[in-house]
Amino acid sequence: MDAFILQILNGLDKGSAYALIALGLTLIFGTLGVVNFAHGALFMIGAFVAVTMQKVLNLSTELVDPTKKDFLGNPLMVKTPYVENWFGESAGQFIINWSVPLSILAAIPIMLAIGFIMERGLIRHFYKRPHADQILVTFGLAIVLQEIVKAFFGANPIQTPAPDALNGVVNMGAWLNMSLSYPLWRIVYFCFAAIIIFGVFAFLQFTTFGMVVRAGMADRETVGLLGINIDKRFTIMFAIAASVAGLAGVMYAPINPPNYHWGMDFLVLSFVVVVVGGMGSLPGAVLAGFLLGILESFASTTWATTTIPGINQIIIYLVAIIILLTRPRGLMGRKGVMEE
Amino acid sequence: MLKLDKKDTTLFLVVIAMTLLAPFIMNPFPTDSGLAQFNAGYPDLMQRFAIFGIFAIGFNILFGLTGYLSFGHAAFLGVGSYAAVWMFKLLSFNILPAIFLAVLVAAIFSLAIGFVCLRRSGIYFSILTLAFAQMSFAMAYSVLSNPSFNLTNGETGLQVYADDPQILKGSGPDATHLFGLEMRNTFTLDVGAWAFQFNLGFYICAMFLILAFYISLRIFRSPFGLILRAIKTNQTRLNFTGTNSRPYTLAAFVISGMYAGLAGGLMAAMDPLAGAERMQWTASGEVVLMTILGGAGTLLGPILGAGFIKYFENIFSKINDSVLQSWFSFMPDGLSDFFVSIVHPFVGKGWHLTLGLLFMLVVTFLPGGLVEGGQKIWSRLRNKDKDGGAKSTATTPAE
Amino acid sequence: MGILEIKDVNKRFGGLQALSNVNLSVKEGTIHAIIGPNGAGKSTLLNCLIGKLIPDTGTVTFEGQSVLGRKPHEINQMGISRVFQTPEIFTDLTVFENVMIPCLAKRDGAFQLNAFKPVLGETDIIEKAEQMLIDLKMIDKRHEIASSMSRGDKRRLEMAMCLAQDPKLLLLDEPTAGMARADTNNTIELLKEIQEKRGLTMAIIEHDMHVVFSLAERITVLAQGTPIVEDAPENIKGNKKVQEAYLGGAHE
Amino acid sequence: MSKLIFNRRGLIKSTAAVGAGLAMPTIFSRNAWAYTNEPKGDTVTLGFNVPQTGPYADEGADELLAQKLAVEHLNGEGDGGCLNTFTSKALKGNGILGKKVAYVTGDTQTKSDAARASAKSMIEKDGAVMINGGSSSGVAVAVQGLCQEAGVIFMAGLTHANDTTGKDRKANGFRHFFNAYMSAAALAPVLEKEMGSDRRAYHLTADYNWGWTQQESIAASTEAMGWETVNNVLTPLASTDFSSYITPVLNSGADVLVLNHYGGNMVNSLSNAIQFDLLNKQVNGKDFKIVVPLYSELMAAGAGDNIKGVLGSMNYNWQLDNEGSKQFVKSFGEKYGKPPSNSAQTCYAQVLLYADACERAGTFNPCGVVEALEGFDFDGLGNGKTSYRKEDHQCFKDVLVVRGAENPTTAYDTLEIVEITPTEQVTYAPDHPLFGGPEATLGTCNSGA
Repeated sequence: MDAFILQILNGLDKGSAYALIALGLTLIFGTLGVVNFAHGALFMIGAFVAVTMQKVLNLSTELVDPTKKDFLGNPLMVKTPYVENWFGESAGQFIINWSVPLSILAAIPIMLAIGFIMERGLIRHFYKRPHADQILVTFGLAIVLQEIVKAFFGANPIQTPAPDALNGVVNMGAWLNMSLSYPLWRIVYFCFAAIIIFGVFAFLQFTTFGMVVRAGMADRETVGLLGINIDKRFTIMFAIAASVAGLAGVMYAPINPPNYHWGMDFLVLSFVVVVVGGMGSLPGAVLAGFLLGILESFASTTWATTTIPGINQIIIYLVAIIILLTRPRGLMGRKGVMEE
Repeated sequence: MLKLDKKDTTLFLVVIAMTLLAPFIMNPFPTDSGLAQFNAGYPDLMQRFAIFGIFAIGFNILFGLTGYLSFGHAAFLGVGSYAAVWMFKLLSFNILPAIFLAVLVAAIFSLAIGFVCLRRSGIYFSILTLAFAQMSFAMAYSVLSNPSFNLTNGETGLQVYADDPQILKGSGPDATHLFGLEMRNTFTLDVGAWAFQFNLGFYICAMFLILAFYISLRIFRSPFGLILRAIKTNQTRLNFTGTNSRPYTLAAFVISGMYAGLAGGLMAAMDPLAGAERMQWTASGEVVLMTILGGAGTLLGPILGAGFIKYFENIFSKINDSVLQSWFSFMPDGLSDFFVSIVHPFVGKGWHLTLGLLFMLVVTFLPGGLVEGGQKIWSRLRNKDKDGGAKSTATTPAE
Repeated sequence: MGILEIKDVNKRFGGLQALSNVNLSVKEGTIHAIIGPNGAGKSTLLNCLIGKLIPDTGTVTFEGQSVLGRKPHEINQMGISRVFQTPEIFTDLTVFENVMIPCLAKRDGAFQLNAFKPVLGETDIIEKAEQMLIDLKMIDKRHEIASSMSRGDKRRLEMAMCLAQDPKLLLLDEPTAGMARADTNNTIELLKEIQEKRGLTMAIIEHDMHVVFSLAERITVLAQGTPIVEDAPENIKGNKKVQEAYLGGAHE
Repeated sequence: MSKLIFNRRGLIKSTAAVGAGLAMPTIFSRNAWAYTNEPKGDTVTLGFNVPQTGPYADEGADELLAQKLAVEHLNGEGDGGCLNTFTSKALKGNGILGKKVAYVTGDTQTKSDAARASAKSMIEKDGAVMINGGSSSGVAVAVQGLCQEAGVIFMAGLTHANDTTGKDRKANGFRHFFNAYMSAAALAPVLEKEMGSDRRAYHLTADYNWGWTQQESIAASTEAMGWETVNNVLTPLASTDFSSYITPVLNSGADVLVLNHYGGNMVNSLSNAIQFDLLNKQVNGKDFKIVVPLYSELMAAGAGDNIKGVLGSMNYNWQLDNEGSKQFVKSFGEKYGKPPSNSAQTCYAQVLLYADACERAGTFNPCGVVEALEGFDFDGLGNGKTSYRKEDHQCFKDVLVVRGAENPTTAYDTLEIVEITPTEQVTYAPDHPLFGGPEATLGTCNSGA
């Protein structure tokens, strides 16, 4: 029973990441009709905002300490981060320790700006082009983005720990008399994802802006006829989608150390999630994200892998095939979207 | 004789000439010059040009004509390779049975997968093919290489071992061959400062490429090809015109799957090792990119796209700093360092970056791919002589 | 006995009775119009005819054979061609290629793997397609890409594609919807001409009275899913029931 | 006139441009070649085939740095490096056999196909006489097979699977790196000392060839000393999040977790295990422990603080205290500002060994080189006393057991050496069942002639 609940938690946690990426991908597709292969790269850039923040906060003054030696036997350069010099050692260390949550503040404007530049500078020229062209150009962009990150940070994963206060495990089942120790940061991640998802839905549901965008998703031409400048709103929507992916990346960095290849790792998976959910359906994307996350978790249990060897290798794709064959447009897809 | 009209005959002859003369065309720079780095006229790369050309031509029959974007074609190439290597292991190193089985197995595989996937269209079709291919990859990489049932030899790749049965080998050669003529036979011709390599394996691939191109040309010009193009344009109308589009798309899918199998079989014939990663989604994505980059739906585009990407992969990735320094060594020190540092990020380990940038540039400025770029240049050249040359390209969309 | 027989067709969508007891017979060689105000069930009826919907009860037969549950290409192969509200043509192909495809479908059936014969060698198909374009006065446009043509020409092309199949019945779904008056008149002329030349059976679903009265020989008026009158055009004009039905709905 | 000869091999590199000076191009036929890519000019070309893109790009970059350094030292530039400490004194710092050493580089992309393509291009186009480097066993086996066919020497770089010198061993291939069996043999005594002989181990294993062989080796040697293997779960290579594999460990009754993962898989699985606080748990009255049989510096850097206290094994570590190691660390460190990684040392040593073998054999002919390397004993390249076994071309030397340091002072001493396991303890018979048994054979050396 404990194991069962733990796997559900694992699934929700994986699902949160899938759902957040798929949400942004669906927003972009639904509003702009653009297939964005660079979306995984945005997630990766988000994570590297956290890495950069950590590096910036660790910028240091160097002092020679003659009592210690480095690996060549020369006197060691001892580094003291500037923040420790400025704010005192304990406050400085506290700030460095909290670099990941802090980088959320940085990530929002950065990702909005990246999204804005991407849409204005590149994506908008591809609205009327075939999906194949969109795929090629965004795939090219994804490669360029990841190679730039690689040039600066290398190919090796970079550890980006969560604040000490949010590390460690909590026993969620204490009051149920069960032992459900679960990493605190993963719980934080799940809550964070839930907040973002609800935020996006609320934004689309309850604001005029959101209503126009939803109308635009349903029928772009009509909204255009009403004299509403839908293009401008779509630019903003793209920027928002980019920052959703970016924030998902920032918060994911402490779970697995980010590397430059993350974008491609998540790209295929997130497309599967979006399509299983149904192209253009936001609730579908979220639902499929969590569903696939949970199924993936259960497929990796010993019980599953001994019943069907290798099931953990193929579960996502197997589920995708079954769902698409039984439900032609995914779980919650609408007719006529992306079928030409 | 070839049942081609005049224009197509010219095109076909040009392709034949380009293919057969590739050892010269790919080797424009003297061997000892600094620019020899850019020569591509060595057997392995020329074979790859031809093989991936075949792969992309086949993919184009599906994607370029019907518009069905498969993200799983590498799986057919992979099973083709495995089938071929198994023939080497069981029979002998003769490539003919291997290539035959590769095409056959790929056909069966693509018939099964196509039958299921073609129940959906658009991106749903793409994701279904992707899912099948990724499953095949995962199975080949690990599950099907377990010691008790080793079909693929997993990570290492399937290869021929000394203790394999090879029942027809007899005293035949220990390398892939065609009735005794080994694929690795290379004849080098020195002309002045140039060294041109003529490799038997390449010419085998070239013959298949020419054949593949010819078949694709015929398909493009056939009633079948016309209906495939109609499927891309308007499937509703086609169905209300009394045509059942499903068997047409399935036929196109299987044909392109067989092309992929042929490419896979040839890869194994040139180098008898089949690695699982040639089935991965990135490999499927690569052929999509080749086709779009060259010009989807055009006859020459896929070959150009394949050559372009393989060239970058094999030539640009080998340019390292010491090569750069030798290029710029004629400059004063500071200046040469400056140029080296400018070029450095784009070559060697940065070849991906260059490729990504080129994808973006080509698709932004040449929506029809490299072929359109070529047409633009051609028509501009002709317009210098006389006006109105551009019009003719517009009326021949399948060129 | 008509070429197309609709008997006792009923169709419900949830609580809505879209069609109730529809009986209709299209006589061979006539132009039969089905009219009615919005929501009268015209589209539902059409969808039943082309196999897109299956009625809850009743039969639809063409030349004595049921069309229900058949796929579009099967229905077409029975001899029914269809003209759409917005012209459905192969926009990326040339006009000539557009007309060749129905000729091929007519000759080769639903599927034929004709992958190695050059199109240009199919002389019978080429001649037929050329003849069709000459008939419809489009031969000078044969090399144009279909998407670049005017709306009227697209309609004319679609008509050519349908006629190229020598259909026994031509279904027209609001063929003049959204057209300017001049284009509408051209279309009417075109249809009249075809009818005179070929004696083709046509069923037109339309709400533009001008079109209906200039073309149809028989008119069936649908209201709330039921045919209320079937008669010759001159009798329909003065019919009280029809006026009520139209006044009750949106007046055209 | 040209003559068409279907000889066994004709992959040839041009020499001098004889006809270039003439007004009319002269066409002439090639001389017969004694072996593939016989260097005819005043340079000899080595091929460095390392991952430059993909997840192991940094490791490849490190290998490349080491190889460049080796070339410098061979050509008599720089401080001479391990030429000063190498027990064989055949190398003079004037290149190899008097020819200046040049090199070409290629990108394996950590894919066997791409690796073979780039190795082929070095052999066919650039005339490389040996291929060195790489960062995965799949690539190593694939390229080794290619080099055997083409008739050039292959030195394997980072490859840890038993198969490379086991069932897939080839006469033209040599491996300086250690293997899974050696890891297990070196680790087992240390594990027993640190954790006792009554432990229950839970294995997470990367679901491909290398993972399986490593798991097999570790399970065999730990079970031999009394441990019980509770479970072995195969994880897909593409996994990024290992939480669903970690949680069942908690309830399995196991008190040791063995991570048979490498690279990104290892970084993630270890990080996830630490997140679930495994190391602070008590099971069966014992402290829970984690073992990572194969360590590398880059993985340690990627895993950050999570490696503290985690045991594993390595082929080489820069902190190793012998003359060769000190000299190498000094040369490498002064040039590049960081200590070398164990894969860098491997590639460096292999280049020097190859060059030395050529000098001793007096030829670049692969068969001569093979003969010179087989059964060669030496010291002074960083690993201490080392020997290349004749039967399977595996290198035998001390294996290091290391542990993540609790209080590292710099970014480079995050791993500390716990034990230097002597060669004898990790030696096995060449026909050991884990290495293909008695059927495994090197075949005969191929010079391509």
